[in-house]
Amino acid sequence: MNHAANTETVNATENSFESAKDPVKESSQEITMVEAVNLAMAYEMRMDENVVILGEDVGTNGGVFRATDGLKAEFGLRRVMDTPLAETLIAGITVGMASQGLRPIAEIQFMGFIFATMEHIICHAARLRNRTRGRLSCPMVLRAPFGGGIHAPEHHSESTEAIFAHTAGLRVVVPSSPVRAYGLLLAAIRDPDPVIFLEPKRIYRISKQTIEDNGEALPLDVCFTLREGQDITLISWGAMILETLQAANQLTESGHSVEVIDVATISPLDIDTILSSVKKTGRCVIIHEAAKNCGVGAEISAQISERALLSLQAPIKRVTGYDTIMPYFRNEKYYMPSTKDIVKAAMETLHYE
Amino acid sequence: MNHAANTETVNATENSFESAKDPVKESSQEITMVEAVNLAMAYEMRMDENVVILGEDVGTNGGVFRATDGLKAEFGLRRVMDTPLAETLIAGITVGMASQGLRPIAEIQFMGFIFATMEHIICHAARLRNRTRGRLSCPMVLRAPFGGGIHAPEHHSESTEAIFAHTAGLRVVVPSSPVRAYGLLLAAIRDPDPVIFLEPKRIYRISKQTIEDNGEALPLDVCFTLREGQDITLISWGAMILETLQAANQLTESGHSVEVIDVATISPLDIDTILSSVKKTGRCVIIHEAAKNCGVGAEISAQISERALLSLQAPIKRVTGYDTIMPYFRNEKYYMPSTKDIVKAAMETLHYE
Amino acid sequence: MSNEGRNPELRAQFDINYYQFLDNQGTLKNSLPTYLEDDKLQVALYRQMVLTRLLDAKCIALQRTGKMGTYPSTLGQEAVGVGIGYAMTKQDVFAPYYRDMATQLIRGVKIKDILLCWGGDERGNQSEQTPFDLPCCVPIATQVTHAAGIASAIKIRHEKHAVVSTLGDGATSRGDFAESINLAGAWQLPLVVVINNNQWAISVPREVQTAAQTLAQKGIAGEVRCEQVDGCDVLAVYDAVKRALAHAYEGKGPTLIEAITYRLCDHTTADDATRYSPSDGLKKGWEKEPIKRYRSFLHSKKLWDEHKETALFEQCEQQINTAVQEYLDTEPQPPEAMFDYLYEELPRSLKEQRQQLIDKTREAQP
Amino acid sequence: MSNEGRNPELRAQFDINYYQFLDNQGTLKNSLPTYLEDDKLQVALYRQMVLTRLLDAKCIALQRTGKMGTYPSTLGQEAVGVGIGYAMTKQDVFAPYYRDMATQLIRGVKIKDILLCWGGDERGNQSEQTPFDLPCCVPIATQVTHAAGIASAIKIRHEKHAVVSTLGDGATSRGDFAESINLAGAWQLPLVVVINNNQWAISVPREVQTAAQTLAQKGIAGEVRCEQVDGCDVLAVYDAVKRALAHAYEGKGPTLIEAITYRLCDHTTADDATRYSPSDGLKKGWEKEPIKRYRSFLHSKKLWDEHKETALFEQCEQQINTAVQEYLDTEPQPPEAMFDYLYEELPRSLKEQRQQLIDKTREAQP
Ligand SMILES: Cc1ncc(C[n+]2csc(CCOP(=O)(O)OP(=O)(O)O)c2C)c(N)n1
Ligand SMILES: Cc1ncc(C[n+]2csc(CCOP(=O)(O)OP(=O)(O)O)c2C)c(N)n1
Ligand SMILES: [Mg+2]
Ligand SMILES: [Mg+2]
Repeated sequence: MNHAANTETVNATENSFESAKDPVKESSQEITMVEAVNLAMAYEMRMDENVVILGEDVGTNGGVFRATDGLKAEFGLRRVMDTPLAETLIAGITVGMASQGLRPIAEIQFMGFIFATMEHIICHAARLRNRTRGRLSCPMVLRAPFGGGIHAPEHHSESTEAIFAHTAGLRVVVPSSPVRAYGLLLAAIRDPDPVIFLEPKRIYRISKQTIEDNGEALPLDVCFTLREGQDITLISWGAMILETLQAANQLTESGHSVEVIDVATISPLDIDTILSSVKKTGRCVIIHEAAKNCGVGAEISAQISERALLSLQAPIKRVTGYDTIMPYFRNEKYYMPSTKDIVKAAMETLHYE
Repeated sequence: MNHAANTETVNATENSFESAKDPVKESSQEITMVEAVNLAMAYEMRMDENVVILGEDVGTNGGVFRATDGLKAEFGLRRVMDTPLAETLIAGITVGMASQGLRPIAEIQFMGFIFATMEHIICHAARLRNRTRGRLSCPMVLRAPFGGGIHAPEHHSESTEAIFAHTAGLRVVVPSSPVRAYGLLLAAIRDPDPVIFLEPKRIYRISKQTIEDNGEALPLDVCFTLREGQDITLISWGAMILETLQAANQLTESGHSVEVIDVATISPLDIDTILSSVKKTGRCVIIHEAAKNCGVGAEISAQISERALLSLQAPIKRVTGYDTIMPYFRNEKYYMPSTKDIVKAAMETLHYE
Repeated sequence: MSNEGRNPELRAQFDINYYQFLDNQGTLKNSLPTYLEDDKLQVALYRQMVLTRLLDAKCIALQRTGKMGTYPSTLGQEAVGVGIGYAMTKQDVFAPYYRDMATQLIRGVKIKDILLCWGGDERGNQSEQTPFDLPCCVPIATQVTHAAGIASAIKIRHEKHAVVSTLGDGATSRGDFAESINLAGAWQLPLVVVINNNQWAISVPREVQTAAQTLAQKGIAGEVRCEQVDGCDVLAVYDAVKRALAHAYEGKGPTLIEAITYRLCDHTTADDATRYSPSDGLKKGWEKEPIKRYRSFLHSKKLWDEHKETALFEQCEQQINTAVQEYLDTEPQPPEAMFDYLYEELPRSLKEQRQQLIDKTREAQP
Repeated sequence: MSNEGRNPELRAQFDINYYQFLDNQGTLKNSLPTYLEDDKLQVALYRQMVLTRLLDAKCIALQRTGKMGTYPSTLGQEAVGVGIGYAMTKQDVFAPYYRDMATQLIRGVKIKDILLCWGGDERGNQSEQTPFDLPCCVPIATQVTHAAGIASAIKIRHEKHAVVSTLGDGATSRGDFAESINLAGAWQLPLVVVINNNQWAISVPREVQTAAQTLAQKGIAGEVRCEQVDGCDVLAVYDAVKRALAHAYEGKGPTLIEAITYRLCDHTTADDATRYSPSDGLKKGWEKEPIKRYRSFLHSKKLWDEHKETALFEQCEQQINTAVQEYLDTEPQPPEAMFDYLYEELPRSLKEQRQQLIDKTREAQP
């Protein structure tokens, strides 16, 4: 048998673990969300030699969305690893690495291929600390681009954040802008517990923001209030923040004062921020792309009505994907909630008496 | 190479596919829930030669809970198949079998081991009909014992029905008594679409009911109103129906008129039955063993407050498992919702003004 | 510390063999079995490979001009798909992956349907011509497990046909594949699994994917008959699959075939292989490609000439253009079609959502 | 239709070897390498096997009397666990499955902790003595993937130790195992995987699990060095793991070892093997069991006698009884402990639930 085998992947010593470069001080730059993801990983890899990256096509190819572009060249084969094509494996070795104090960032190429990771994520990543009463822990990040609207083939458009949100021991984090992608991903990497970091790929390149590459993380476990208002609260996350803000603009134009909350950390949920907003406005629409039934919107809605029933001046509405399978792309637009849908739901809520 | 290999599993011809016996007419009998599960499968295997069973230890051993006891002896190796130890495989071959018109019933030994099936269930079982515009379909049942409270080792106590409920294209069905286990399982086997059939193992043998083995199915997609009442609606499913009914008794004793709904089909949800009950009572407690965050209780709560906000005389309460990992068995009792918890929540709801 | 002086007992031994008839130049290296000395068959295989290649080029063009979605080219791998397609009978069942348009065409799937599928329309999978075949499968390697299930169904029903499933080299790393191979051996399933080893899984080269010298040897894990074949030699592929199917029909169990090819294209139209693939690999790949060598072979046998070639090209172009027009003329499904095949009968709770969608789209149209 | 006349090229060849020193009677079949001619080691291995067996019996007794939960016995398989435990260094990392109490004891896990674990208390996994080892793993075969990850971490950090992981025969059917073996080969990981082939996966016999003649050959799929060893011969197991570890330390990559044993017990205390297991298998199993033959060997070498045996038994009983008492005296964790290791810091949203639980249990206590 040939035991020499392929050793390309982790054997090389050039650009190896020890030779991490000094942080390059880059000043502020206008970048897209996917570039922000890249920047955050590069920053933290320079700062912490325990940070490593693994996944399918993350090496020379730089990831199918280029999120890891240039990282193999800078950090070498030992820290940026193309794995064999096996998602269960990726999740499982990530857990193993994290158990020994590395801070691995695994990429699942599309969220539609994340299901094979679930046993390792639910049974192990989420439980290692608890199972060992704190002796071991699992400081890993599982990144995956998610969501529809990019005319992709089947299985490339899933939004199943609710499945992970239902699992205790995990964090589920979704950025909605380049700035939040940078800050939240840094926080996720540094977080001592496992984080499922879902990147809304529809807005990967839709706009740019100025980012100071200074390694400043944003807080996890809190919602971001993107806009303050008095009449109604719109709650969303990820790519749908785009349509939600558009809807807020239209509503403002027609004279309503709109508060917009980006949930950001889907689980554990910062219900306090949501509650104080809804207690103020008394009206609320929750917007997400995922299917409605047992989606995260249901939890938010349930908590609001449990805890602020008397403040509600109208029933909470959810504007979501249908409880169907995302259609092949020719009809996918019919599945996605639109700005119009949000405006309509908000108007009904505003006019409810 | 040795290609003779093991052929025990599906090669034998004695008791083979063709030699299915005539239905044995058995009259009514007092049986447990796990016996009812067995009876339903045996009935349908006699009636429909397309029904086959597969899983780990389902053959000679009759399943670790004896749900398939005697079936290999009666129907032979070709129809009662011990698979290799691989849940992904079990789910995937079940999909393949179903695509060709068999009606396979796969057993996952414990729900804690169901995660490896999820890619096949979510990406294929739930989508085969949709993907082929009805050319192929997936009439399969995935059975799994679920829930805690039996002093089992780690991973033997999961309740993650919400994950499946979030997936369009599936049915998620949970019986709560021998009679409903018999009738609902028959319906699940006959259903032309995939059914996740979750069996609350804590009540597998807790009580007996008289069952007429007449092949009469109960309807899917509807809730069962177990008790009618005017003051409050208790909504639950599976093993927690036990505590829910106990709570209902106590509440009745203290003079309240209690309606109890067994959801039974968790998805798609029969919201109509729930709504008309809550519109009548104006008060409602939802009880489930699974973690609260993004559990099925959230969806029920959200839908009630969306559709019957003005009927609510008190906030909906959820009595659920905590958002933690089910503790190892020494402390599992602290995790499980108790009759007392339900009574307390109901009393608070009843006295809310 | 070695095993020196331990004197072990030999418990098992395994060989991996490689099969080829035609070399890169189209010269016969090994004489053909008589059943392959069939002029009609030999020409048919050629015609089908050419049709595949021309359709492939058209698909890429459609994608580039915004008339189709992401598409995975079969360039350089036509011999695998065509060899499999011709070796199978109508009764056999095919469980493809996404790079299997060549075989699907032979199975009877219409060109229009293939275009619909990559054009983002589920109706492309509705093909009545292939009532039992699976549609093309995107989640890597899962189709092999379905194929094992279908083969089990055949065995349970005492039927005599077999199942063929395909996958890529990268896909052999997935547990689904290993679990299915193990089951196929354990249950002696009538299953033929063909690996299209095109040397790449998107950007990951075959050598990074696994240390195994051959992918065929992955069959040993499940005691499954396994062999390598030149995947650019359509006769060798056809013969290997025929032999494997005969084996399966006789109840002797499964076969794993590694067909060695080279991906002469980007992974899909969404990929740019120049980012990761050194061009000398591509050059060597072109030297082995299946159509040129096979044309030489047919020329040498006087079964083909320039004239026939021109006629064939014209005929294919016409067939393809007609189908493309049909495809472009196909109206999209109504929006509510997303509800109509979710369940045999739409559950009550979803009727409201369906109606909302209809109302909403009707509103939008003035 | 056969491959007759096809004249294939041989591309690869593989052997599976079987290693054994002691036969069923404890007679040396092959001479020992010098490093194994170590009286102290030889006796230590025996003592540890006996301790394991006595503790195992005690665990079953505790379960039967309602003082512990479901427990998976190691009866008949002590040589595997003890051989592995002694072959490993402190720096190596162990990723066990659930039937690995024997190795865990040698690694430093306290008897009390093992009892706590099977007694339904997470603190059994807290063992400071094994800071990097994984706790026992219930979801079949997943530990092998974690082990591959740990081995990757070692390699990434240029460290020199290795990882040992174990699994059962049934577990070799799971994709996790195959995927990990493939990675181990591809990345040349310092990983030793030991299959405890005890012939049963609950009620499913080894032959129904796979058609593979040997389980060792599953390593070929990933080009991983692989061999069989008599798992009832503690010296052979020890030697095989030692050789594999040396191979790993030298950077030469992974090894898969199939240790052949027989499960002389029910699957767990929740199982009844008489339902499915013919008793002649058990009888043959007892003929091979590891302790008796090894005692004969030590007797023949004058390293052991009745006297020592009695003393050892007494010593073990005492050690075990002390630990059992400690276990029984351990107060349960407070209810709210279920919140205390979920995250490094409890998220705000969970503090309320934690407090509710505290209030509720306080209420319940008058
Ligand atoms: C489960 C899963 N993971 C990832 C992907 C994304 N993906 C699509 S094709 C591909 C590479 C497949 O390579 P190979 O198996 O060699 O087949 P090829 O495309 O080369 O024919 C990947 C990673 C997928 N479709 N499914
Ligand atoms: C993923 C998963 N599926 C099923 C089970 C239930 N189960 C526990 S042990 C076992 C059999 C394991 O057999 P084997 O791998 O041979 O190990 P052994 O117990 O014989 O040592 C099964 C099916 C499990 N623990 N995990
Ligand atoms: Mg490939
Ligand atoms: Mg075993």
